[in-house]
Amino acid sequence: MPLPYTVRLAVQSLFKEPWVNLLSILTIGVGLFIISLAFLIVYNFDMATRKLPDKFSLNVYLDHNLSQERVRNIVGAFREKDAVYSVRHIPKQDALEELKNMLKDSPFVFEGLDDNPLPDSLEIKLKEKALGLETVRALANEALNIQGVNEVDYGEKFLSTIHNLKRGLHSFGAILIVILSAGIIFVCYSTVKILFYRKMDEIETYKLLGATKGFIRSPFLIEGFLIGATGGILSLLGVNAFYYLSVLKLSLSIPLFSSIIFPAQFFLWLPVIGMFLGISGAGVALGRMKY
Amino acid sequence: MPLPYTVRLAVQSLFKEPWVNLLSILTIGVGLFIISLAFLIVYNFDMATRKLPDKFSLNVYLDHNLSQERVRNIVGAFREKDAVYSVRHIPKQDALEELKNMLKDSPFVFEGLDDNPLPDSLEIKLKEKALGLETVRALANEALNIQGVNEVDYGEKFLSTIHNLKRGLHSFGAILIVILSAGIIFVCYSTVKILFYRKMDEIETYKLLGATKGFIRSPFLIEGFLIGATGGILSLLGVNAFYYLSVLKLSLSIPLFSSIIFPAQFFLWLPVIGMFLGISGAGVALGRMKY
Amino acid sequence: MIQFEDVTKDYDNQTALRNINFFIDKGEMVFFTGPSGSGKTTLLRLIYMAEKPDRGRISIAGWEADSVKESSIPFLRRHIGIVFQDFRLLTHRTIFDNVAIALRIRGMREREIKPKVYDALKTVYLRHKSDSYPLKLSGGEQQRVVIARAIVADPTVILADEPTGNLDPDTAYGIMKAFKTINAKGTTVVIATHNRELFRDTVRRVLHLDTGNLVSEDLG
Amino acid sequence: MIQFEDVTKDYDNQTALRNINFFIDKGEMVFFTGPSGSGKTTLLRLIYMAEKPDRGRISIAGWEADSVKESSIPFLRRHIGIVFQDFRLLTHRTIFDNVAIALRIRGMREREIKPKVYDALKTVYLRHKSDSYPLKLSGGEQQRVVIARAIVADPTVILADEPTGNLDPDTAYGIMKAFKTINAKGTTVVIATHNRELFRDTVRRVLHLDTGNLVSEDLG
Ligand SMILES: Nc1ncnc2c1ncn2[C@@H]1O[C@H](COP(=O)(O)OP(=O)(O)OP(=O)(O)O)[C@@H](O)[C@H]1O
Ligand SMILES: Nc1ncnc2c1ncn2[C@@H]1O[C@H](COP(=O)(O)OP(=O)(O)OP(=O)(O)O)[C@@H](O)[C@H]1O
Ligand SMILES: [Mg+2]
Ligand SMILES: [Mg+2]
Repeated sequence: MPLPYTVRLAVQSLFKEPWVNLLSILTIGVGLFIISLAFLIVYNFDMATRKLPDKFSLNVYLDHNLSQERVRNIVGAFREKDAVYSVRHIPKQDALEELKNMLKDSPFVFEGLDDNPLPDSLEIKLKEKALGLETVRALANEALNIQGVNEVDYGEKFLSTIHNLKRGLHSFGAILIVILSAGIIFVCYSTVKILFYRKMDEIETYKLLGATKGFIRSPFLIEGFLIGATGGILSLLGVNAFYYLSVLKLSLSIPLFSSIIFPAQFFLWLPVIGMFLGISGAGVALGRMKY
Repeated sequence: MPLPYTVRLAVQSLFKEPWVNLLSILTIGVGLFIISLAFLIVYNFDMATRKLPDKFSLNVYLDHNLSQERVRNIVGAFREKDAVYSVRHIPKQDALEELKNMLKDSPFVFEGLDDNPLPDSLEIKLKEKALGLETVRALANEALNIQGVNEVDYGEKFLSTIHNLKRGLHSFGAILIVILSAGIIFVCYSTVKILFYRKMDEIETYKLLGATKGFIRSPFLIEGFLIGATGGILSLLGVNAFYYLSVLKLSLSIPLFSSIIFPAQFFLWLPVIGMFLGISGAGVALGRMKY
Repeated sequence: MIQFEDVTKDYDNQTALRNINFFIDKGEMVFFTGPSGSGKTTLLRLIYMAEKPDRGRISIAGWEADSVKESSIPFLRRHIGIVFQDFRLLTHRTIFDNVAIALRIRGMREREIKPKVYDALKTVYLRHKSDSYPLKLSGGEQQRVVIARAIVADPTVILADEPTGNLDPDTAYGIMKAFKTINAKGTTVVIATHNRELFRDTVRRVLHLDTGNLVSEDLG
Repeated sequence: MIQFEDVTKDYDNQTALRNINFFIDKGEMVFFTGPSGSGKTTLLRLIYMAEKPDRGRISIAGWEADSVKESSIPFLRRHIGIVFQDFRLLTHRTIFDNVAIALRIRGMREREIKPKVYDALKTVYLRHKSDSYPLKLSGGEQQRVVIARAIVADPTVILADEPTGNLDPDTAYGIMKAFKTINAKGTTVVIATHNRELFRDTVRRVLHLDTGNLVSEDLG
């Protein structure tokens, strides 16, 4: 199989059929671009919730007037638990300061206050992997059984919302990626089919003149490869344009955008993915073609 | 121009070229579907922020020990302002009740409290159209100049974030809609071009046999029309499937989804829009074709 | 009917026809002959205005080549039945449809089309192939479909370009007889060919072309 | 070289060839003749294995039609040069490329291709048209390109289907002379035609077909 000539045939054909090919390349480019955006959203959401342990804490309020000793024991008991990352003891004086700070717009609240009415408390941070709704709920119940613990407080609603959103986004992203990948393979598939049918006559002539299957097929595979790769490069350019426009420019007026993380190393795979999908489409189309 | 025969030609051609046509129909369907989703998101965000006036309020704290008379005057002054929708006077007793309610998890805060340390306050709701960042800021400054007003409190940060998000989403949506519409026209355009080039020979024969331009062109316009309309119907089905799946099903586990508003009457226009885009594409392609 | 005055036709890098003059009257039967590449097909293409002459005047049934509007050419062509040298059959349509298209283009109703198409197919001995497709026919059968399509609409002029190149002598004789019958009814018939058998024993005019020049005329 | 034993070929609703028997030896020149639709093209298609026989045995240079593998048919065809009745030219490639493709398919290098293609084009008097495209050639010129493509790779067998249908007598004579020269060098030549002029004064075998039957054989 004289490869150079078949490559020439493939490249010539790309330029002789500009409309089918442009159509396919753009469709693939847009498809991969949307996949990338979906991935970007899911990825950023994941990254954002990965920082959650820093922000999330379980607040354990202790009984009034416990001994130093007892407090130290309770702190120790929590430190031993698997899910616990850190335990901070907040003496009631600090808690009062904090409350005063929070209500500093209305200092009059504390005007008549002589005594510190607040209890000691513990701020417990959890390890990342333990940050599921069930684990936290179980831990809270355990904590309540420890003697000297008066009350446990944690953002149950917040946690379950995040949890559900994450699940929803993950399935949404997965569905989108599967559908669009199938779509891209279909685009390559039907492009090759279109080109193939259009060249049916030419191919029949090649065959009658003694061309092998390889000679006939390789231009189509090369074309699928080129179309897919070009589409992939296009989507890479698109993603980068999107990044510079929205993340860098828009973040000036909308600070939210500045916290978007852009995993460039993943997106560099786009041309390879496009190429792979392109060859797959062509391969499937050729495989199902009788000639 | 014998219309029935050209219609027959167009329909036959649709089925004789299944791959180009399927490709175009799916691309258009997906394009319109994504436009619809973008529209849905922007629309819902707008609807959500339209309810904002109900939730957003300007809190005006008055000086201690003002006379009933003076308070009534101040309330009247606010009521006269253009931007103001309603003014509610909150006596300091009510405010204390509210605070106690808010801090009911830590009732000990109020243990030593004899006197009510809180001032009277006014809760001012604004008209929808006045809910811009600048208007609110101006109003707050005006309010501070009124004698007897001690402090004004409003969610500046919240308001500006919403404002920016709204602006960002609107431009994002508009860009997406413009790009994808152009894309759909391009798809129809290149589909017709593909079909046209493939039939070049047949068309030349028609011409040599004495066919008029109308006879030759109308099947292509009809095909563009059918492709666009079918794509539109497809996207309508897609939007409905999306609605039933995500809004109705997902909302069971993720309550956030249940508040999505689905403006069915807009989406019914999808087939018409598709049709229009399809004919445009075909028309542009035919106009630029020499034969 | 058909008049050429000093007609010259150039292609990119060669002259296909040079200073051609002739007049064909209504109802005549005329043969053009000449070696391969001498310009016969080009001459016919000028008649049905698929090409414009570079110099000279062409007048077809009152339509002038240099003043005719693009949009009225279809109506000129509806007076002409053409047998193309390269057939120009629609490969994805049945033999019936291939012949019927000539009538459909003219806006004729399906009810009237059927008997006319079957008549034309009978003339070329292919009535039994009407539901077949062009690529399932032999070369000579295809050529006869083209002839049927050219005569089906009762045109004023028939232009036949090498109409018997793929036909054996017997079938060719049958086709020529059909052309003569049609000609006898008043239709002008112009045939380009190098098969001398076709006009050996016919009352007709023969015009000889050689590399773009009209070299001789032969009446008999 | 080419052997048919009791070969029958049916299409959907008709028998194209019935109980055909013949043997063509290496180096022979054989003509098949018969009316339009008698099965000449079908017979040639059986030889280059574009069709399979429904019954009977076909053996071509040692390859058996009923046992040949799909993947080795290309290599059989590389021994055969074919002049197709319907030309089968690649319309988007130049005349040069149309002839060269026969060599490129065989994996020949470009350097060796050029002189061979020009030689073949010279044989059919078309050296000057090598940069043109098929649709810019006259019918007879196109047919000669097909002939050039069939002979360019020095095949063992040449199958020519109506090779002079679009050629004037003089050009046809030139082509026949070329076939005879090639035949004299040992190449087997099989020609299907109804142009009796072609074999009138040649030493050859003529086999007559009629509606699928081999009706007579004529040596001279
Ligand atoms: N579209 C074209 N562009 C360039 N040259 C052309 C074109 N059509 C024909 N020619 C050239 O003009 C000359 C005359 O061609 P034409 O087809 O009229 O010949 P012809 O008499 O019909 O020949 P044949 O008997 O082989 O069909 C030929 O040399 C041909 O190559
Ligand atoms: N693919 C096919 N399907 C069905 N019928 C066919 C097919 N090919 C040929 N035939 C029929 O078989 C018969 C023989 O055809 P063939 O092409 O062999 O004739 P031929 O001798 O080459 O005729 P011609 O001189 O007109 O070329 C014809 O009646 C034709 O209609
Ligand atoms: Mg010609
Ligand atoms: Mg044949």
